[in-house]
Amino acid sequence: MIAENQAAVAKRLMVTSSPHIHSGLTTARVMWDVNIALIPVLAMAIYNFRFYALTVILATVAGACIAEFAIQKFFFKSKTTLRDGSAIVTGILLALCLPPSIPAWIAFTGGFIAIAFGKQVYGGLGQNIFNPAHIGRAILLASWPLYMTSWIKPGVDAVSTATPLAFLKESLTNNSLLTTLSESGKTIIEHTMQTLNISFSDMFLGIGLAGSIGETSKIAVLIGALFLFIRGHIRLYAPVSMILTVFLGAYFVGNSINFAIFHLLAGGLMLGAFFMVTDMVTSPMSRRGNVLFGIGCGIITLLIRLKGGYPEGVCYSILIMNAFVPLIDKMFAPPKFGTGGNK
Amino acid sequence: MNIIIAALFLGILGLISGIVLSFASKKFEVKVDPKIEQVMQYIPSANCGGCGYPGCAALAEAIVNNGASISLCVAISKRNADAINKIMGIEKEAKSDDPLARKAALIRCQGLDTDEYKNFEYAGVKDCQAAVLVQNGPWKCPHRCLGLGSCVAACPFDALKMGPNNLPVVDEAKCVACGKCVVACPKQIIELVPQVKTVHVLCVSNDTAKDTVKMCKVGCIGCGICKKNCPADAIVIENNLAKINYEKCIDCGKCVEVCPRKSIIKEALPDI
Amino acid sequence: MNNNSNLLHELTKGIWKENPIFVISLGLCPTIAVTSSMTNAIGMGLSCMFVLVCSNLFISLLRNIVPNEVRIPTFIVVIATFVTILDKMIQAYAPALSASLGIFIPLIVVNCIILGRAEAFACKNSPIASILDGIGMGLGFTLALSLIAFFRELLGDGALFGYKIPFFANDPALIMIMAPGGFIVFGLLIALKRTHDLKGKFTK
Amino acid sequence: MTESLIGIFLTAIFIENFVLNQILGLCPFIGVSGRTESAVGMGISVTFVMVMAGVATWAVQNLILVPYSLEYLQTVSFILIIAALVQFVEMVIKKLAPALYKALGVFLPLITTNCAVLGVALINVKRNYGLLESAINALGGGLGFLLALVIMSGIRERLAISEVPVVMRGAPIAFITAGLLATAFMGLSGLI
Amino acid sequence: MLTPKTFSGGLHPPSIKATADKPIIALPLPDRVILHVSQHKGAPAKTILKIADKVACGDKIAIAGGFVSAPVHASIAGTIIGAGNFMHPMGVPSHAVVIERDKEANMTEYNYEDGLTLTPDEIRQRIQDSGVVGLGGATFPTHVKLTTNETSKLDTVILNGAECEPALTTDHRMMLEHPDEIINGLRLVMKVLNVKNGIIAIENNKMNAIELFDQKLAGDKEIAVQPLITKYPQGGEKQLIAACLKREIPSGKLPLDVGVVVINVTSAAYISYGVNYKMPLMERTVTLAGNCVKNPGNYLVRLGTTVADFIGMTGGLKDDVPLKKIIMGGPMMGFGLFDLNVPIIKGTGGILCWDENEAAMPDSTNCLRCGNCERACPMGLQPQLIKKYVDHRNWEDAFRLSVMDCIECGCCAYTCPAVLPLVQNMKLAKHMIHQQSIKDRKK
Repeated sequence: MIAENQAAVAKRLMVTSSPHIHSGLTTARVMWDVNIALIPVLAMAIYNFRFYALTVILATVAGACIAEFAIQKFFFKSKTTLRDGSAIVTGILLALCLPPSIPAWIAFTGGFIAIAFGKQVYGGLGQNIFNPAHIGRAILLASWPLYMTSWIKPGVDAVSTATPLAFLKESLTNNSLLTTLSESGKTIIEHTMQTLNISFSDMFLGIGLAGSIGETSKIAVLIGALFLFIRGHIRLYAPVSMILTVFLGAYFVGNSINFAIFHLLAGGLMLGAFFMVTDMVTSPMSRRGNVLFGIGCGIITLLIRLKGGYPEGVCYSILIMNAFVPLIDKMFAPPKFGTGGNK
Repeated sequence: MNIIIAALFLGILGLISGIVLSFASKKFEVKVDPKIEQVMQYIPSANCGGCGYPGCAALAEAIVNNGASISLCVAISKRNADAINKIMGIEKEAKSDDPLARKAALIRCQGLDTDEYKNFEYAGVKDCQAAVLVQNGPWKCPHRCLGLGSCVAACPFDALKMGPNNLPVVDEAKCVACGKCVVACPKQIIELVPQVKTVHVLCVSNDTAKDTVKMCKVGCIGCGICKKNCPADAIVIENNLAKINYEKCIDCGKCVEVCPRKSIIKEALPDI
Repeated sequence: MNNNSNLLHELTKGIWKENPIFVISLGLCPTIAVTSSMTNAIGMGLSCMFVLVCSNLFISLLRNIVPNEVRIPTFIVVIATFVTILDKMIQAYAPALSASLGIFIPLIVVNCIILGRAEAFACKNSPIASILDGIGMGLGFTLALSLIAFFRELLGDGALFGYKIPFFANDPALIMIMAPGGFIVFGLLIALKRTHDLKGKFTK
Repeated sequence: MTESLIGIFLTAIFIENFVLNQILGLCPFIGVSGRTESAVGMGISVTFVMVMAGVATWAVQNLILVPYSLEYLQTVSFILIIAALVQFVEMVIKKLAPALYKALGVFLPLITTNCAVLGVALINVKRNYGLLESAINALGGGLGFLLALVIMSGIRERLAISEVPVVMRGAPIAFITAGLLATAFMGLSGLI
Repeated sequence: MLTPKTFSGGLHPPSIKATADKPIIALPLPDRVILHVSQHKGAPAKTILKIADKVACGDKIAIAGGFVSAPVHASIAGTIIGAGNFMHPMGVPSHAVVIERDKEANMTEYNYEDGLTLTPDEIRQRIQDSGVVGLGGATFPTHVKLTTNETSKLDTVILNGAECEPALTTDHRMMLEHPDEIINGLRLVMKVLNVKNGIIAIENNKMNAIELFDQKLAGDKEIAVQPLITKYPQGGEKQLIAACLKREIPSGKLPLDVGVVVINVTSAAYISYGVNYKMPLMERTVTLAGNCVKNPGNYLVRLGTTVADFIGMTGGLKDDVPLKKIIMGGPMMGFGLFDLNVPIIKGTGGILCWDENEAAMPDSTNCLRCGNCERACPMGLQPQLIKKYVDHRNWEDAFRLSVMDCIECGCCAYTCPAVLPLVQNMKLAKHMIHQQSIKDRKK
């Protein structure tokens, strides 16, 4: 009996430390799921901005992938992790927060910088402090502010225009306009939306409105986020607290529900909240930490939008809060078993 | 006129500061370790923070109390660094006259990297101790070097490298015999031996001859042939294992020739 | 040992082997703050060299007179004096440079390189050696600053010494002449220096 | 008046952050940001000394140097005042509050050569700030320094246990991170 | 039926309990057994017989080597043919006795005597003599749990029928087939400890067992059946107490400190045999599962039977499915074997023979900081952070993060998308810290 079994085991057995089974959830699967979740946004982007969007997306993804491959291959001489799809996620996310009219070479540089300085200098996936896509965007914005702040209307021909938030910012600083408006009894939001000829439903669906490639259509973002949520890759503490903070903050500051809804639907809030704030690597671990993180992002976003030098603050607010994540994590360590705390 | 005012001002400023400070230093005097003050004399006091400590005084304190190294300081001259080391009693390792005192690490295993002597293929944390925790490591011989490089990682002097057959190799020129690798090895394979000696038994297995033969091609079986042939009577057999008494060993290499298992080797003389 | 080669060593060590910035990381603030253009960088470097040489010489001369307890305040006063002289000189002869370097000229007082060299070298060595050390360190500092400024001005302004360079001047990356660019270029250059030291071993 | 003071205060903390925007005090910023505890101690000490130095240098500048037209002694006298001040504070704390000294005192000597302290004095003079404005600017500057230092220490504690490439470990990654942090803080420019 | 309860943390590994409805089959006696003296937590037992001695079934061959130790009994009648170092399932050769079966020998007979009439001390002595240890896998000698001066603090005895390990079904079958012995064992333990409150905790993926016990214990005032929401690692002592009673055992403390004693259901059954019949622990139920075996199921097998013999007696391995991995224990906490000539010991709950597909694990990547491990950890630890400290050989900080509290349940590694060897890192840290503390004590 023994001999018979020994024959069956002639080939050496595999011995590993426990556990011997795995959930099957891998990094690559998480990243490709994020890529899948981005498809609706990409589709809307290409529908809205046609060739412009396609060029920018291809350029950033190419930049990101080339950076990932080249740095790992020539500098670290390690196995390349292109296949896990994380560079593509970064590339696409960066493209989604760039203006469609941006030259391809700048988009390419952005993708390259995002991966090189946002991720690979720290040792690759999972080690970075800041969201790589937003690092790419922030550096591009500081480097080429002109290209980064010129917007076009959706469609085949590039008619330049202003984004709702940029228009609002301009109106807010225009004192004579403000007096005219208050005399005529029109709110500033009504003025903005009338001038730009958009409605809230346009803003929600992303039709006929200028903005960066991925931020126009909120519904597409929500569909993608829903997919990620169902797959269990994102938790809603941070995004919901960020959105709520912006909404409530705008409501109290503007003292009008339209003002709040406008801020909810304008700009990259949804995209940032569901795809950047939820980035596992650069967000806190604990539930309370995530709520704090989201609130911080919301407050800074609103501050920059209302008082700052830029019309949109989602990108910077997330980067600034990213810097606080190690401290937040330190503050909210999970309660140890036996200390009576609850998770 | 202006110059006089300037000089006067600076003088008065210096005087006031000096008086206040000397008064304060009396009034608020706190005893500190005299050693720290001694060290402070030689430390640059540039307070640049380059050492990672918050200022020169903190470094001095760390040197005296926590055994930090003055080499952390980027601004200090060599002479002052030596002076501080002298205060701390860490002088350059005195060259002992006894050649046996100069030691280096020796890896006492020369197991071959063949599947024949393996129980299984190890996959997991790259650490020897971690491998031991999984079914006592992948090798049939319980004494064999695991080849995962815990000693290499432990060496602060970069004197160990992984060589052929997945065995670490010691660079005797760099080895200072600090003993970190000896502690790091879960199989107790590494020993510090005199650098001048070149004949070593490269096996630590005290299993019986029968077991050892099954598990290794070059393991010592404690047959005693080396002991019989040693002209200096420097070899003893303990627990099925030959051991060289380095004080008696004359490096003749006779045992190397007679060993039937090739467990004893004679290495090339290091350039010292 | 040959005396001449020893002195030569004092002069050259600061340029590469003991470069005050890349090797011993002293005097970081001006390294990043004033390297947005080559002109500023060289101006700053030479200013530092001037103060270094003068203070090294003085401190070396005073080294046997000053009691040990008050040596640091003495050094600071000596350095501050030369910085003030320098400040006035630049204001008089190069007002543009003075304007662009701003408070970083008076801040040379607290530049760790100067106090560090005074303490580590000048107060123990002969005046000649101290002067050579000051020149060497100053040169090393200037070189390091110019190297950083070279990349920053070229990429961030598309120019060198204010002269536009074709191709680079089309769409320069403004961030390079702002604070973040300085940090990043400096970080990369230290990494580069270390790569050289590690002989291309990037990962352990 | 109050509004402008608040403006000076917030600007000094966030927008013209001494480390990230003005690039002052980098040596301690890189040197003491290894652990959060040290960073907090250093930051508080710097803030404390900066406020005192801000007030003292204002007094010297406006009560002595300007009336006797001795402005050229600015650098020398400021650095002497700061050095003496730091030493005095150190001795006082050492005697009166040993616990505080243990927590903060060790950082005090490092502050003498912190260019942020001299920097704040020089900036105050350059901008013709009054006494209150000088103090507020110094307080804001100190808190901004504290903020940058604490953020950096949190990040570096995490980086210390990450797999950062060998050539990047230590100073290089610290500088690049500082650069990225400065980029992030650029978003606050124009605020207020 | 009571409302199901559970604990916080943990996860739901796939339920692969294919053998749950296979009745326990008693296997024939093996020709040879290898009995290790170290089959339990604590000091190894001391052999009292020598080579060539004849032994009857149930004879003591080794006595307890200390207070926290248990005796070892001959599981077959025969002759001792070997003593010395034999490969232990843990991979390290250790002392064992080999018995060759005497085919002529008669079965030992055991007489019934009602254990509940004995005094608590007598019951405890009989448990000690029977060599019963925690059969759920922890193998802590049972009598030690029952020896306490602080009985006043004790208020509850929990029978652990959670059996949360995927793939193992021995406890389940024991509960279905021997409910009376289990209840009797519980009553004996309650009598020893003078406790009036007993709980039989069963996960609700074993509804038939819950219903059976509900029916058997209908109207019983002292013993309750507590259903638990199926979750891993509910069978862990600390998690079980947290689930049943909402009491958390502080770090470094024992169940006793919160007034509870936990006993495995199979152990309870053998306590009943040991006390009522004076029958020592010589056999146990083992689940055989996996794609490579011909007849997966639950088997009653003599201790000391080698894994090879055991598989052979059940019908052997499939010829066409190559074996890739053999696991002794469950898939979450068991350990891989490389040698089939190691014996089944007291703690062996299952033997899993897996093929290539079952054994396959994805490749490791970098940590994503997703936090799955923290959320899954039933002990509230931060596995990802501990792992980073272990990578940097920083044992002090690993200790500061309470790595010593790790119960090695494997939840973190199971759910990690980067497939990091988290549990192995924890084990390494625990080992190194343990060694360090031993060294410090020696100083």
